[in-house]
Amino acid sequence: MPVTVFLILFPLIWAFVIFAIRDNKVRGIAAYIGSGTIIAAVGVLFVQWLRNGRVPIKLFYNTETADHFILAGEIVLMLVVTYLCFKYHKYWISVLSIVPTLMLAYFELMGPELHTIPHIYIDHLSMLMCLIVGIIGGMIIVYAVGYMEGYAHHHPEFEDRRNYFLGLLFFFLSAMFGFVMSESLLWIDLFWETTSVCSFLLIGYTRTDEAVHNSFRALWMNLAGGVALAVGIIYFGYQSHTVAFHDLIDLSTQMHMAYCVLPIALIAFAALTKAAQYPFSTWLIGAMVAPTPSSALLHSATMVKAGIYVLLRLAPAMAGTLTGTMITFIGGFTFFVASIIAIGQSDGKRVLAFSTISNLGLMVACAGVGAPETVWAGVLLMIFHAVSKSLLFQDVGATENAIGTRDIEDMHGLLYRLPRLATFMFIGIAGMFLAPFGMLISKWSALRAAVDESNILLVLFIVFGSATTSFYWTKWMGKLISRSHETGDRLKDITRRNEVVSLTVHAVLMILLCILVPFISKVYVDPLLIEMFGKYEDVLPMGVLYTMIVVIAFVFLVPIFSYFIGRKMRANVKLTYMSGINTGDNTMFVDSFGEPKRLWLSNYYFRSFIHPHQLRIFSQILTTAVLLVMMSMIIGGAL
Amino acid sequence: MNHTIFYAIGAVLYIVGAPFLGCLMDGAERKLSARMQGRIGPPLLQPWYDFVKLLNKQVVTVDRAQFFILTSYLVLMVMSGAMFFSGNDLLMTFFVLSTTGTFLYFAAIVPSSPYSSMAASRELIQEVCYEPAVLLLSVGFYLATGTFNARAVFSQNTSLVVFLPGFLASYLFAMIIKLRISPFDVSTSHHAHQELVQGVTTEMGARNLALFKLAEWYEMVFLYGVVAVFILNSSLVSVLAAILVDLVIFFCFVLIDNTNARVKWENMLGLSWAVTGLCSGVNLLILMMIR
Amino acid sequence: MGKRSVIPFGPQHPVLPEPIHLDLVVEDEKIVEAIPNIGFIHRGLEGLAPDRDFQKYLYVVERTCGICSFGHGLGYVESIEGIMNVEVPERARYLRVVWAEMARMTSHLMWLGFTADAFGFESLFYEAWRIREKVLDLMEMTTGGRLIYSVLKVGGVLKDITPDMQKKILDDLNEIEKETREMTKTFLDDYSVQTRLKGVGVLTKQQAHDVGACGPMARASGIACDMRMRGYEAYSDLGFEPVVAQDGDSYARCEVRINEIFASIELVRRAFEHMPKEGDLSATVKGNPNGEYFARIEQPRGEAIFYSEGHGKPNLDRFRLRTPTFANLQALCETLKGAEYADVPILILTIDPCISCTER
Amino acid sequence: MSRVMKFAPVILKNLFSKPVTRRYPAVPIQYPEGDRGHIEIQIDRCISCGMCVRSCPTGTLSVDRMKGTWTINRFDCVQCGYCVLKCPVKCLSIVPGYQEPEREKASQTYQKSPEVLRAEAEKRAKQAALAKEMAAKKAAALKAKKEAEAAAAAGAAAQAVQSADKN
Amino acid sequence: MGKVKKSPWLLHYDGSSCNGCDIEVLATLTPVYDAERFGVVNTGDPLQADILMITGGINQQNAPVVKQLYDQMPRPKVVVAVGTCACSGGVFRECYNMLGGADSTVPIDIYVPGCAARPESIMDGIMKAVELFQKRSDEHDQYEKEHKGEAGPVDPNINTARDKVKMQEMKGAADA
Ligand code: SF4
Ligand code: SF4
Ligand code: SF4
Ligand code: SF4
Ligand code: SF4
Ligand code: SF4
Ligand code: SF4
Ligand code: SF4
Repeated sequence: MPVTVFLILFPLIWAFVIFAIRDNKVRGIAAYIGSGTIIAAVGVLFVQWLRNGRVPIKLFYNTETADHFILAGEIVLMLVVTYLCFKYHKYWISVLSIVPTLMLAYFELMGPELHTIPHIYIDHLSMLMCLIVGIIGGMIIVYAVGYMEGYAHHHPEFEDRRNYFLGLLFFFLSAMFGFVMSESLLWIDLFWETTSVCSFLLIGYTRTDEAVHNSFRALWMNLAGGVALAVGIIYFGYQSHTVAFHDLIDLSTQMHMAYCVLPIALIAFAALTKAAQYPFSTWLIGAMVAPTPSSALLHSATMVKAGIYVLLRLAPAMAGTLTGTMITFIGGFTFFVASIIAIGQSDGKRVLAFSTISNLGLMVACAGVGAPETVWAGVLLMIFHAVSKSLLFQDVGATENAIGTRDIEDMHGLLYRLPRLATFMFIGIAGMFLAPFGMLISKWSALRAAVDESNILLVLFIVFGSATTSFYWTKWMGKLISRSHETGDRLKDITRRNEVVSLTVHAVLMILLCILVPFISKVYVDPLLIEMFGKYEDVLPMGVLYTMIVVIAFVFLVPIFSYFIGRKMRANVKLTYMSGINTGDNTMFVDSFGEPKRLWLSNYYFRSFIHPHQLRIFSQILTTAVLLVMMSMIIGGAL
Repeated sequence: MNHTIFYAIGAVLYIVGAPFLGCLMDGAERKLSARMQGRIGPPLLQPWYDFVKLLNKQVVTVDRAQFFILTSYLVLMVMSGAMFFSGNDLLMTFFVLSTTGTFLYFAAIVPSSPYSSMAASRELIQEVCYEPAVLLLSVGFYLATGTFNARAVFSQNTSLVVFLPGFLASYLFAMIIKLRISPFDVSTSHHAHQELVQGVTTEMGARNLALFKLAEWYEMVFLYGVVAVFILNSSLVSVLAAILVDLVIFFCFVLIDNTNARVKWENMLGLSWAVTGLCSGVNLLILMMIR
Repeated sequence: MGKRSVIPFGPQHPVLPEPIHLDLVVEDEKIVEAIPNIGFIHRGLEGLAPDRDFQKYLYVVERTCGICSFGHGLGYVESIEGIMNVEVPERARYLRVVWAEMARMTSHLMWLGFTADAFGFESLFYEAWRIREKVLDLMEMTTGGRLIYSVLKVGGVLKDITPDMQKKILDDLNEIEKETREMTKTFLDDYSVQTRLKGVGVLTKQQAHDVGACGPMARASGIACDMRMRGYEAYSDLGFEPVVAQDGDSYARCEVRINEIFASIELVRRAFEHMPKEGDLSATVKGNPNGEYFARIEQPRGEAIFYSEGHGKPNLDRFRLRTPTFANLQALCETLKGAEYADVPILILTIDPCISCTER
Repeated sequence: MSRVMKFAPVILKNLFSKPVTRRYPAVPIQYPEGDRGHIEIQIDRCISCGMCVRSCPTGTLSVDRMKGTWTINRFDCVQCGYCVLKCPVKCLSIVPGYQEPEREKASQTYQKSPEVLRAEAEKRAKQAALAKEMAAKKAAALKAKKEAEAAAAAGAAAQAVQSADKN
Repeated sequence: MGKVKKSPWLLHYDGSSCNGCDIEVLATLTPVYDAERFGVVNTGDPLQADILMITGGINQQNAPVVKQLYDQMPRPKVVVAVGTCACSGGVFRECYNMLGGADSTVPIDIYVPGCAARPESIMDGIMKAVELFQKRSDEHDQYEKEHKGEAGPVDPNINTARDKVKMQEMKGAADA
């Protein structure tokens, strides 16, 4: 099926095309064409797959040449990384790239004779990832064209390398498609490393000291995961003479092969770094220095999901094992702690970053438990999170371009100043936590599954974490809707058309998802579970479904209805209460010197209560310790 | 089928009757408080008089949006209560309840007035305090009965309180917070003289305040109703027992209300999480072990 | 502005019985900056002195404040008596002490109530005020007024306390003491109350000294300054000891005031013991004040200074009044630094503010 | 634990004992003797001297001597009792019972009875006559004195002239 | 046409008083007098208040505050002046800083004299105010009936660009 190859190769080639185009206008058009093509191709793939009766597509059994390209690609990557490491005097990081690459090369050339396997394998999960990567990635590129124009305008201090930036985005999409469609672990490893390097390059885009520093942190953490991945693959290859991902899981779940424990643990460990779980979460926060489209695309909607993707695949194999326990703990803990730290942030992007880490944590935990219900929850969480985070990141970026800051405090009364952007933001946030929308139903089933699995820690993490999660989201929403500090000055909405297109698509998607949850669950996620576990549980009982539909109807209809009643109401509008010293409107009061003073209201951040910095260090130490202990237990048990 | 009708009647009874019951309880609380303070106190129906008065006043508002948010708040509150009394999924009910809280937060923060906004933030903190306890309650319930459906209690032979004493404790603690009983009346107090003036209701006058009161009555009945879940079982005597227990708890709450200073939000957060973690957590552990 | 909020606090605010305004800058709920503003209640009664004759002006001075109006009257007549060298009869001096101490009790009980209210303890507030009514009844019985007494005159007092009244006062005081002890246990020992008072608004001895704090505010920080130690009126005969605490926090201030209630009860008892059974109520006063005099009185809130200056005319030329709260406002600003918003009412109250006297 | 809910004993005691509330207005107020409520006047004893008017710190009072009225604005009076103290004939007194709240501030005027007024008028007339007589007498005396002085002065002047001549 | 008189909620503002009357107002609420018997609640919030209770006279600085609070209260409302100071300025009437009694700034419906006004007297004042409150409420209902369906008036002060000059005007108005 050539579409699959097209999906990998086209973005790759297009990346170079974009890179080569010097003219901004032409490049923009080229980018539109590129993203349109990608979305269309994903659509075609999806239709083909559906036509095929949704049975897994397995392709490319004999790939002598391709394998050589893959190996060559690995080596090129290694060289690039080594060069950059030397250029910026981070010599030791290059070791993390050189060692696994050489090991893999040795394994491929000198290693055991491997069974013939399909190299591309598209099942429900891969298809889902393709859809997410294709649609969201395509839209984000559309957005990026407009955004980077504004970015270049607002930040003349940075060299304008838009061609490089857009090119990298395409390059990344190529790697991402390759990653989710590959069955061969060797291929997976290459694409894995490629995404790491893309992320690294994008973080360093502005070439400021901070950016460079952060980009190398991201690099070494991801590469460290890569090392674990490579070791896991090689170990598995030597033991079983196959490098097919599905074989690994099948051998583990059906044959109960003891040698699978170690590779699974190592690959899961690698996934932890990619999914930015504690103690590796710092790279994701640092990644926020990159221009917004890359944050939206790589650092929340898709690349970090690669970790989740791997873990979800491994889920059946992890169920009930020590690895599963470790992953669940790390995920649950990250969910809880990151949400607490998010409370202390006022920078919109940082809140989004911490919330990403936190939500990824929940997904990781879901995968770690490995029960059908939790995987169900994990998959839904992933879908919702991808769309709403992408929406939110883009929206914060657009807002920043309009009001010159992305501090949430400065978004006070945004609904009256920039109604369109604020509405999009509202939708995105509501989708993230508000009952009965999307994420919440997933939490519901995650909680139930955790109880079923008697995982008390996870129960507590979810219960407390969801309280803190709603705290920071709610206060953000509150900021948007509260009356402005200024009197009625509406700002000019300078959001570009292409940005709006992307935002609108996302918002519509978000709403559709919220409404269609039951449908998606029935039609897509349940078959996915059957494919993965061979059985499925009716996760959403009918009663809950009905209730949910009623609640959704209410949550939509009641405000609308009462809004219209309220408009007609005979009401006398009074000044707000300011201890009797208003100055005639709601924005100022008479201060102690008899002068008018502007009222200013801020949210709570609990900085002095939760000490985000200490908390972060504490969690890093704790999770490192847990990882060390559990990994050595796993390794000790396996050897 | 019979049962469905039975539960539908439960919901209807709640929707119609809760305001009156809530109003009476409110009045009783004020009267009882007054007697504890050595005075005669208002008539039992005082909250009703207040309610009627508020509806009869000139409709004032500081922000038109507040009315529609408050209406949504009220409707959602009624809905979560009705969901509960019709024996629906408990966890879902509580999630809706937390959305209800969010709407109250919106109503308080939308006018951008100093005290109302600060109170809104505190309201949100309160939510963080009680939400874990409430969610854990449904978890405990699920563990004990194997379902989230509240109606399952009627098929139990023993009252759930036997299995879930810790959950009850932390739920009661959460209830103190939710009912704005001193020492946890940090966002709004039923008594005057709050450091935040009237807290979240600062910018609510006349009809808006009436809506808020109405929602509070619904909430009160709902919350006391949840206590009954711990007591009820398949025997009819348990209904009496549940009412009795509710009365005792009502009295204790009034007593607590009158014997404590308002704590700061930090203490409230620490205390409530500690209580929830300890009581519910230990109970949860035990339940999971014996399962 | 970042994460800070700028909000007005007062002048109309339910926790404040009197109007005072603070511009507050808070972060979360921590106070970053607090700028007070007064003047909402300023009347300018000192300016009336040249328009009223010195006898009549007493009734104006009494209304400086409705809480310890007796003390203000007392300070004023002392300053006039000082100028005119009037010897006040002994019985009148004892009567003055009795009333002054009972006024102090009402003031402190009232303060306890307000403070309880500030930390949201309504029933404790009511209990304190319930007891306070009993003292007020005694005041009304002896002076004819609940808050504004008008029993003083230059040279003595206008009313006498009959033996019947005296007996009733002593009986009631026993009961009041018992009830107050029962009630104040809650202030001193209750856990929830302690979380709101202990360590809140600490004013060290040095700070108290530097900002010139006075009254219970200073005494709670370990400074044993009490004008009654000077022994004006009959205090010198009563073996007066100031009540002092060391911690300087809100709890210590509460403790000092509570103990002063009991000290006052004791002083009233002693005063009745030592009081001459018979005697004139007032000395005759002839002529007009000619000269100047400073009188210093210990009001419930601390040292009040009365300055009168006359030049032989019926009207004073000048009257000045330095009130205790005025001196303590500076201490308030000191304690507000870095406090929590929820503590603001408590901090304002623990200086026992009397804005009406501060602004006169 | 003993430090939690310390207030409960007091609260419970209150709950089970009679409320302390005075049931005003159902039960009237019990004033102690000598309570300062409002000013009463025995108007017929008043001599309209105006001492009270001059002594009142709020300027509440006014007196019309000719009409024989004494007016008080009870919404201005602060019940200080200074007027009572100053009244030379002690016709004022301060007694329990306060002025009822009203929709309007109104002053109250007390009118002396006609007999007293008449008596006063007579007295005044008598006094006037007396005064006239006295004045006449005084004038006559003055005149006589002046004349004497003038004479003396003239004599003295003559002497002075004489002595000057001597020098 | 509901019975509103059973629920009078107070807003107490302390003008330039000596404290005496404020304390008596509060004493009215405490157990010995317990005004809550008549449904009285001391709310600190003008938006929720029915009866504005002013103690003390009015000076330059608090006049705008009193006016502001009065304006914020929803109709029907009743204003009660408690104490001689609030009625007419009392002993401070001639002080240089005083504008006079509370009626110098807002219309007063009930005058409660006394220095300090006794709690019983304040309660009488509340009773009188309550009757007036009921009467006005009935009138208000009538008005509402006649104006059904019309959009409510908007406070002209809201959302107008405001600057220092405007504030000065307010102060000036208070002075005048
Ligand atoms: S003393 Fe101060 S308040 Fe008084 S007039 Fe002068 S400046 Fe104004
Ligand atoms: S100098 Fe002093 S006494 Fe004279 S007017 Fe100024 S403040 Fe008043
Ligand atoms: S207190 Fe001091 S500063 Fe204030 S008016 Fe009096 S003398 Fe002046
Ligand atoms: S008298 Fe004192 S307060 Fe007034 S200006 Fe001078 S230094 Fe400042
Ligand atoms: S501080 Fe002054 S005015 Fe206030 S109560 Fe004390 S003496 Fe009275
Ligand atoms: S009592 Fe005082 S205020 Fe009243 S009339 Fe007599 S002197 Fe004037
Ligand atoms: S002082 Fe006495 S006698 Fe003179 S006018 Fe007044 S009431 Fe009459
Ligand atoms: S009327 Fe009297 S008690 Fe009331 S505020 Fe005025 S002076 Fe004070």
